[in-house]
Amino acid sequence: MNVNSLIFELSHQGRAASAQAPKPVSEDKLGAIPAHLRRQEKPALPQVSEMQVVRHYTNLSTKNFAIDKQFYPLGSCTMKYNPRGANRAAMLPGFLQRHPLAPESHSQGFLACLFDLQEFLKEVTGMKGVSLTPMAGAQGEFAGVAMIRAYHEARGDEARTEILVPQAAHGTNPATAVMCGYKVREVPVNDEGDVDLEALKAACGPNTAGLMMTNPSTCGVFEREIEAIARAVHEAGGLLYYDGANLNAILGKVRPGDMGFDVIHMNLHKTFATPHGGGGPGAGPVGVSERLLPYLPTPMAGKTDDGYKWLGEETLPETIGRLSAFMGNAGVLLRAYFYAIVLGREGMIRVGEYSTLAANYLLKRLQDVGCTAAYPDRRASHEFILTFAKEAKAYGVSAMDMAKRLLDYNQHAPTTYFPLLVPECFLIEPTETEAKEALDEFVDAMENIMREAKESPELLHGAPYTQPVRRLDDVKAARELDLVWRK
Amino acid sequence: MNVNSLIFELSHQGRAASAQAPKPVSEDKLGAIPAHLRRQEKPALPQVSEMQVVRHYTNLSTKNFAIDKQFYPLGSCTMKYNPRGANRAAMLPGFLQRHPLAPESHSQGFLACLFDLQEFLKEVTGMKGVSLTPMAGAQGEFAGVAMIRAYHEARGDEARTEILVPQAAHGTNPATAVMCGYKVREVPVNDEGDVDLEALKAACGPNTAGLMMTNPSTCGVFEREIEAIARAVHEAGGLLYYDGANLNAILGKVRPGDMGFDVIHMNLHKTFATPHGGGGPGAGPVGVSERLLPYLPTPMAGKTDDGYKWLGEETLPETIGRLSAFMGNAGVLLRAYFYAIVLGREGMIRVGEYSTLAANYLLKRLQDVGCTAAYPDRRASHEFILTFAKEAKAYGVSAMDMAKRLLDYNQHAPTTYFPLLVPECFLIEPTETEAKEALDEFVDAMENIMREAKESPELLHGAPYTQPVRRLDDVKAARELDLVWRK
Amino acid sequence: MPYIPHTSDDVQAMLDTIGAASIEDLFDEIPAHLKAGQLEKLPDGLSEMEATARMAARAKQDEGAQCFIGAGAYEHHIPAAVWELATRGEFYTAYTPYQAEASQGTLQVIYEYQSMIAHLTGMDVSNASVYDGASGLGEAVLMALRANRKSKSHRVLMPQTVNPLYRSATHAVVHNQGVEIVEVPFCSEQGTTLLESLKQYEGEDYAALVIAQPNFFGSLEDVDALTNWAQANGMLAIAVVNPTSLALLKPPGQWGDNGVDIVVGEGQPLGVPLSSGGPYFGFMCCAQKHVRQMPGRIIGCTVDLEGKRGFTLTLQAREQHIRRSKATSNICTNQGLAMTAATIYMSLLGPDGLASVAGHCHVNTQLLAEKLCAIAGVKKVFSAPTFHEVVIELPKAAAPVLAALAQKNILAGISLAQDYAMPNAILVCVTETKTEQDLDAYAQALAAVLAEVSA
Amino acid sequence: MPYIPHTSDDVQAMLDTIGAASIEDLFDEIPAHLKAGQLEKLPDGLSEMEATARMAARAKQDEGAQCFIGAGAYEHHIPAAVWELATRGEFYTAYTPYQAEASQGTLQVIYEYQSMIAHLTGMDVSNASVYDGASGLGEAVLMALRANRKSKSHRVLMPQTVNPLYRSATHAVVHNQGVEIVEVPFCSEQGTTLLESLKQYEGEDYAALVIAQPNFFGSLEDVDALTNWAQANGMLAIAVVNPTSLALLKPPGQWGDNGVDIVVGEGQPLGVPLSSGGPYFGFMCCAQKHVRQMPGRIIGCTVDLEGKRGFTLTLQAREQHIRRSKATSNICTNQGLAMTAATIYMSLLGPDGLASVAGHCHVNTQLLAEKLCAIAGVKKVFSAPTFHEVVIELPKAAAPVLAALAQKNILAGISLAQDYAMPNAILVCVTETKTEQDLDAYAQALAAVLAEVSA
Ligand SMILES: Cc1ncc(COP(=O)(O)O)c(C=O)c1O
Ligand SMILES: Cc1ncc(COP(=O)(O)O)c(C=O)c1O
Repeated sequence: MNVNSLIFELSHQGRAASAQAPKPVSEDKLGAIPAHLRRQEKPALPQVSEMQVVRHYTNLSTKNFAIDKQFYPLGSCTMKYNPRGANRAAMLPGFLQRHPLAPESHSQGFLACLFDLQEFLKEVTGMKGVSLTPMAGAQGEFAGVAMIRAYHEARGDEARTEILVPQAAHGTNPATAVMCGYKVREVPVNDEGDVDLEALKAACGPNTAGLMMTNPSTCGVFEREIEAIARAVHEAGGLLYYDGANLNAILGKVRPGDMGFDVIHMNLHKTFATPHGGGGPGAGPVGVSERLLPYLPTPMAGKTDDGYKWLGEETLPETIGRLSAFMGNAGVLLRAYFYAIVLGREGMIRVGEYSTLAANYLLKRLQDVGCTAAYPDRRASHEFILTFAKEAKAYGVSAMDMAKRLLDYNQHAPTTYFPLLVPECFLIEPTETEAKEALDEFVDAMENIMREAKESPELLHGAPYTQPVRRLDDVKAARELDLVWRK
Repeated sequence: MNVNSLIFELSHQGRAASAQAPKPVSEDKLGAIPAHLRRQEKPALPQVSEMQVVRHYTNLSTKNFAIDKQFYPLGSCTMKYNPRGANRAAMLPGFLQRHPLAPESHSQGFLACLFDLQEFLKEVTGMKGVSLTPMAGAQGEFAGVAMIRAYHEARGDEARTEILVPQAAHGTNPATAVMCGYKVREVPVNDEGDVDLEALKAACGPNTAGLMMTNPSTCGVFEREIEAIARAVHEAGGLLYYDGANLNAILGKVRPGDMGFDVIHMNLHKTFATPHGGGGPGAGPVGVSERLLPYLPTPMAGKTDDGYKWLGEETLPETIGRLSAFMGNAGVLLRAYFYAIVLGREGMIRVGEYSTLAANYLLKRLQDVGCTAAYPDRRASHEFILTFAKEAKAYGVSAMDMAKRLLDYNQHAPTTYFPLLVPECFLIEPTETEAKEALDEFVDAMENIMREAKESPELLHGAPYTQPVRRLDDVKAARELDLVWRK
Repeated sequence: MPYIPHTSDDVQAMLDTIGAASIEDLFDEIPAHLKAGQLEKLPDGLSEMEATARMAARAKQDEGAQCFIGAGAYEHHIPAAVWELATRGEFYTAYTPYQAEASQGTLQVIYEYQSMIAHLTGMDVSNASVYDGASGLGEAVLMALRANRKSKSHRVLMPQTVNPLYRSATHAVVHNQGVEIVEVPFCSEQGTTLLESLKQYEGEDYAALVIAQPNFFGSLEDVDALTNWAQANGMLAIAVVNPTSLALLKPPGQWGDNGVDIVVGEGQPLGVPLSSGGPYFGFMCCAQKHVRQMPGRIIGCTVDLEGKRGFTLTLQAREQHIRRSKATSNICTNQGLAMTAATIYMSLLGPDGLASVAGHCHVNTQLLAEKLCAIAGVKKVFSAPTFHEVVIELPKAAAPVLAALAQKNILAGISLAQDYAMPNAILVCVTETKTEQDLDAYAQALAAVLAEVSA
Repeated sequence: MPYIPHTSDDVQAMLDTIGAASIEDLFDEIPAHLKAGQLEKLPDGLSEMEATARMAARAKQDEGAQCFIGAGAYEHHIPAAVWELATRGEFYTAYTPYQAEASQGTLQVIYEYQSMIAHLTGMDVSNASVYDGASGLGEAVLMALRANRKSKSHRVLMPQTVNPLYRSATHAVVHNQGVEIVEVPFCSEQGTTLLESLKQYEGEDYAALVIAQPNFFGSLEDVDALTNWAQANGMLAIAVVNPTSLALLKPPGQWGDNGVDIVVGEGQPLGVPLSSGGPYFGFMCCAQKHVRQMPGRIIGCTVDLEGKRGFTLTLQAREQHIRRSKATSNICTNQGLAMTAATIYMSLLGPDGLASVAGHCHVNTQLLAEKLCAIAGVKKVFSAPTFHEVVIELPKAAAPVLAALAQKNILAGISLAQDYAMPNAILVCVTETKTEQDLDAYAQALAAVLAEVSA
């Protein structure tokens, strides 16, 4: 079996993993289905043996980098260790087999976990209520901004048509605002990575529905003027949205609720150590201050004297509603719950501390080997930005070249070209679960690459050399679209 | 983290995967243990974080070939697909958590599986009784020969001090005979791969306790004179032992019981598709004819009107006893049971058929590309032997060189230099679970290697080139023993 | 310190390098009065053993019932290989494949997934998944508004035979953009959406018609007619389908004369456990001409520097990280792992395996319906043929009957009292996991309960 | 055809290549009258779904009891990472690492395992595992006979405080070679083996003395004295130890003045589930001077062609595949995967973690003993300190009491009636998995049962 084959290329007419299917059903038993509604040709799914499937996907998996194999310092992604214990707990038959619409009598164990998780997240964020249903950060953002909208609408405050977003914001922020029917107005960020307060004040007004921001920001620094920002937005009648993608940095140290945020989402697949799964699933619970409580998305878990209950539209008539068919990514929530109870109070506080320690250490060491910090006068939060603008100019190597070369050193590349306002940048987030040696090895690799950039830039242009493929032609991919295998 | 480190080299004083241990116990609570019985220095186990462990062993695993990744045609080892369903079933909490000494009231589910498996194995081998306790093929052999000994002893037949073993036998056969207190006498094998019948007859006599053999033999061919052999041994008063390592070849086609064998072992980790786990665990159940029933090793599973029971020494006073503390490799037996019930009657018959088809096809194709069969006039059983004596002489490349070179083609090497009587040999067993394409790819690799052997033998001497290490220095390993890492 | 590797020596060395006296110093940019207190309400940490024991005890509480509920989530046999492979660290702990060269595993899986789903639905292209079927329908509605150049409308037609949970999620997703969902009534005899009931909308501007097959009642709609009607009236046709059923039913790519424009559905039946509702994944396909309006990630096949085949994210100019406020959606993280599992599932089942799963579901449902209707006063509500769900009317109010059956560990279906004002009706589902004994046990229990429960 | 990939086209093509008309033809060397019939007694095959359902139902039957049985198999917390890693296909489905270059993963794991076990036991070297602790003791006895050049004896001293199951397996393994196991009585007050009781054997030729720590009763032997006595009397000392206990107890490599010669034990407590008795693994270590007498596989560190570190099977001239009838043992397949799990377990626990597991086991056992002894008529039988097992005497015959407790889903220990003629005594074990509530529940249940059961 060629390790580079597509599963379709292994397919042979009539082959099957036959232990997996029940015996065929004879045509006459399907007579109730009218002929014109029946399928005429078999779908071109692969026809392969069970071992071929196992071998194919095992071999494919080996073509991935993963936290289980490599340091993976993707900024803003919080690639920390995903405890295997959380996986085992969430995969217990009692959880896996539970139908989402099972009656409450058969849901007490599950509801208890959700309820406890809601309480845990409230305390750790300082918010007054939490709903767990959003299925990812972006859906959490949607829920949050939808609640802001519902709030203004409930007050008949119809003039508020604009959401402010700092320049450095993650793309989901403006995209979300638009999905909620808002216009987006960008607010500049100053040279120190902070929001330009004067510009913000100027932007605030009767149209302002709210401001979406992270803190620490995607510039990797803590927004020191957060209180002034909150004041400006609140005074203008807007609400403050906290994008919790960077919550890891401040977990246990400052709480979004205490900073004045009205609504937040958390990326449990970042801060609460649930796995990214090659692109999901995640979970993006939302937390709100008092005034947004009525709008939380349903269903939520409630507790009464005779057990746990679902809270739906009956209890929350002003809810923004249901964001998916059921209750969000339950399996992810269970993993996050496991993580929460293992860490507990002290563990939560340690997350912020040690992720910040790691980032500041790594930044210092990288500066020592010649890398340029975007904000050299600032503390790093749990992440920080390097800029290779100098190297790009001097040697003609881009941040992308350096990123690709890192792969050859068995190091996953940091986030590149984000935030957009810093040229040729790396956003680097080591997390609290990497040992000092792992950070040091990354520094060694970067030191080598900095030398290579100078001495043999063409080496970097050609990188990577050690991966299953060399650098890929993205332009061809987009121009000559090939999205589906066909015979 | 260096992917080539030992786990010890990642260790740092004071580091720990602390979610895994309960809180430390204070010294005063350990006061009941006298000081002179206490350990003074901590054992030098690694002190590493949980992620370091996960990453280390994940990365290590990638340095293995495995059926889940490659064609693995190790002769006599039956490297077939190991159904993942068997793993899941055997790992069900109810099975994993059951203590081996749990009372029968809490063992009915487990005992039912064992009982059914015993019955299944009886039918498929044609034997009258089966005990599941032996933990591997070699322990099955031990049990079998110990039963032969018990039988002779029970009859007062004390002169029988010798076990006959064909020259081509697996090393465990003579080693087992010795462990059971017997002398070993080798019987020659003729040019066609059959036991030399005349030599056997000459060897049989009043000292003969029994003959151990496989059929098909380790020469990869069916022993055609099996009935004559059985007659010769039986007439001399000896018993016939069947080494079931090659049972896969004849599953459903001929039964050892019908061929006249008195006692057999089965390698469930071969024929019944349980995984080899990098060297075990296995399971080597023994089956016996009527006259050896009293000697079967305990415990066995029995069935009565009020449920399943353990059968121990009380029921089987003449048993050869207990070969391990408990009931053998229960988890392996459960996997084999799963395999048995999925295959059922027709599936069992297909195993012999399709493994034989694959072997004969592969042999033919390899002959067509210039490989030399050791027994060209014979049908292959589920395996067959190639000899590279010609190539060794002509080009100075050994079977070992060719084996190492195969690794570079992402093909696991066949068994080499076994059986010892065929020079420069490969023993090749493709099994019934490999697709025709996999066999064809192996042929392609061998065709290339045959050409390389001729054109650039030095290439083969240096192989492999693509593995985590180049060819290893075995002599140094044995001369400068380094078996334990020390700081 | 669970999961944190730093020894006190490490910490000291790191602080020395930074030039900070303590970890606390690293937070000196945070206004002191903002700093969090001791989080008193949080519990002490547990060991893995303790946390596992607690969760195992809770999982056990919910265990043991026979489930005949469907309504958007379906119990199917999941081959063991599916999750043993999907939870391999390399799939489980990788991020979104932004570094293509170091993510060929995930990328090829997605490309294979896109291909399988496109073949199953009979459509040209697929994305790499959306959150779930319901939110996927919301995305499909927004996409239809963008894609339907002929229509200026912000209105979409939605039959009431579409799963109420889907309708409600769709509303939540789309209404902030001023999109209006107009509900189309169904035929109370057949349980399907009739062409007649659509007549009233002809001549008006609607961007799309949603068509569910099978619909929420399990009934089969006349999809060809509905699709043709929509397209003839300037609307796009959005199909909502059950993927298992597609092994037997006509794929939406072939509905009507031209096939539908967009297909969405819940991917859960393809190897994803019920798991209390998630993680599942929504699949989404469309005709080639609409591909640039598709939300979410899409993987394309390309070549590397040396001409070797490889896979990469493509058409990223639709996505939020490039296009920001002009993106087709805000979706970023999707449901990658569940989609990976589905890809493995579809490979293991193949076309014939999936067809026999679908066949058994259908046959078992018919069989249960027969057995139930043999009980006095119990009958089928609708006349249209169904796939693997059916609406059954009881001679008494459904709620107490369902509760009584739940007491016997039979989750017998869901009540249609609230969503359809049919207090005596239940929606029942049977898949290939049930044996005839299971069906008999259900029927017997229902008969017993009906005899007991007072109406 | 489950697990068989061949289509009818494949079969035809393969037969054509071979030049055979049918598969049956390939069996033409087998005498026709020997051919098997239709195996009528075998059942029809099941699908994975059906087989899984059957086994799940059976597993469920045996579930749910609280287990206080030890006696050679111990319930411990097993970190989830252990088996998620060990069952990765690359470990799970590899063969014995005969092709070293393609097996560095397994080989390095074994080298690390050997190192860890050697450190834990304080010995020079370790092999790569034997079947289990009990059969390992048999192998150790045979090894001692080979290794003890000073002794010509075929006799070995075996205290009765050694687990009776181990004694019985040892007998089965060694007696065919004419080895005699001489049993040494124990002190009925302390529950240990006293030097005095050994005096009688002085001056006679025995090859070895077996020393179990803790012994079967959970009691701690005076291992220094016993080791010195054995070696002073020309015997090798064979230690049988519990690996968990070694985090707290003196390692056998330090017993007496010179340490023992051979150590064996059951590796199950190191991350291997109870699993009805297997697969477990036996560990086996020895002093350097005896290494060539060791049975089983041994891995050595070496270098490759380029000087790079690598691992390989070594000292193979001891093994059956090379040495055949002159091998140190017939062992071939061992317990590789369980040993792999143990290696991961030891890495996760580390020296401190293992010590706290051992500490909790000890403390919990003391605590339970106290609680039980607070019940009228219940008392400890032996006075010696124990590790994590203890012998408790009941005021009534043990068997019916145990049965009554089992009815309440408490597996309260095992009876010593048969092996030690102590009908009222039970051997009880508590590990770190039990909470104080669990212990209280046991004590209450026992009190209740004693009040009920007639003596
Ligand atoms: C700052 C920020 N906000 C929002 C998101 C979106 O979260 P998700 O991918 O879970 O939708 C991300 C994720 O990358 C992020 O980094
Ligand atoms: C012919 C033969 N006999 C016996 C054995 C020994 O079996 P095991 O390794 O399970 O002890 C083998 C295993 O390789 C074998 O091939």
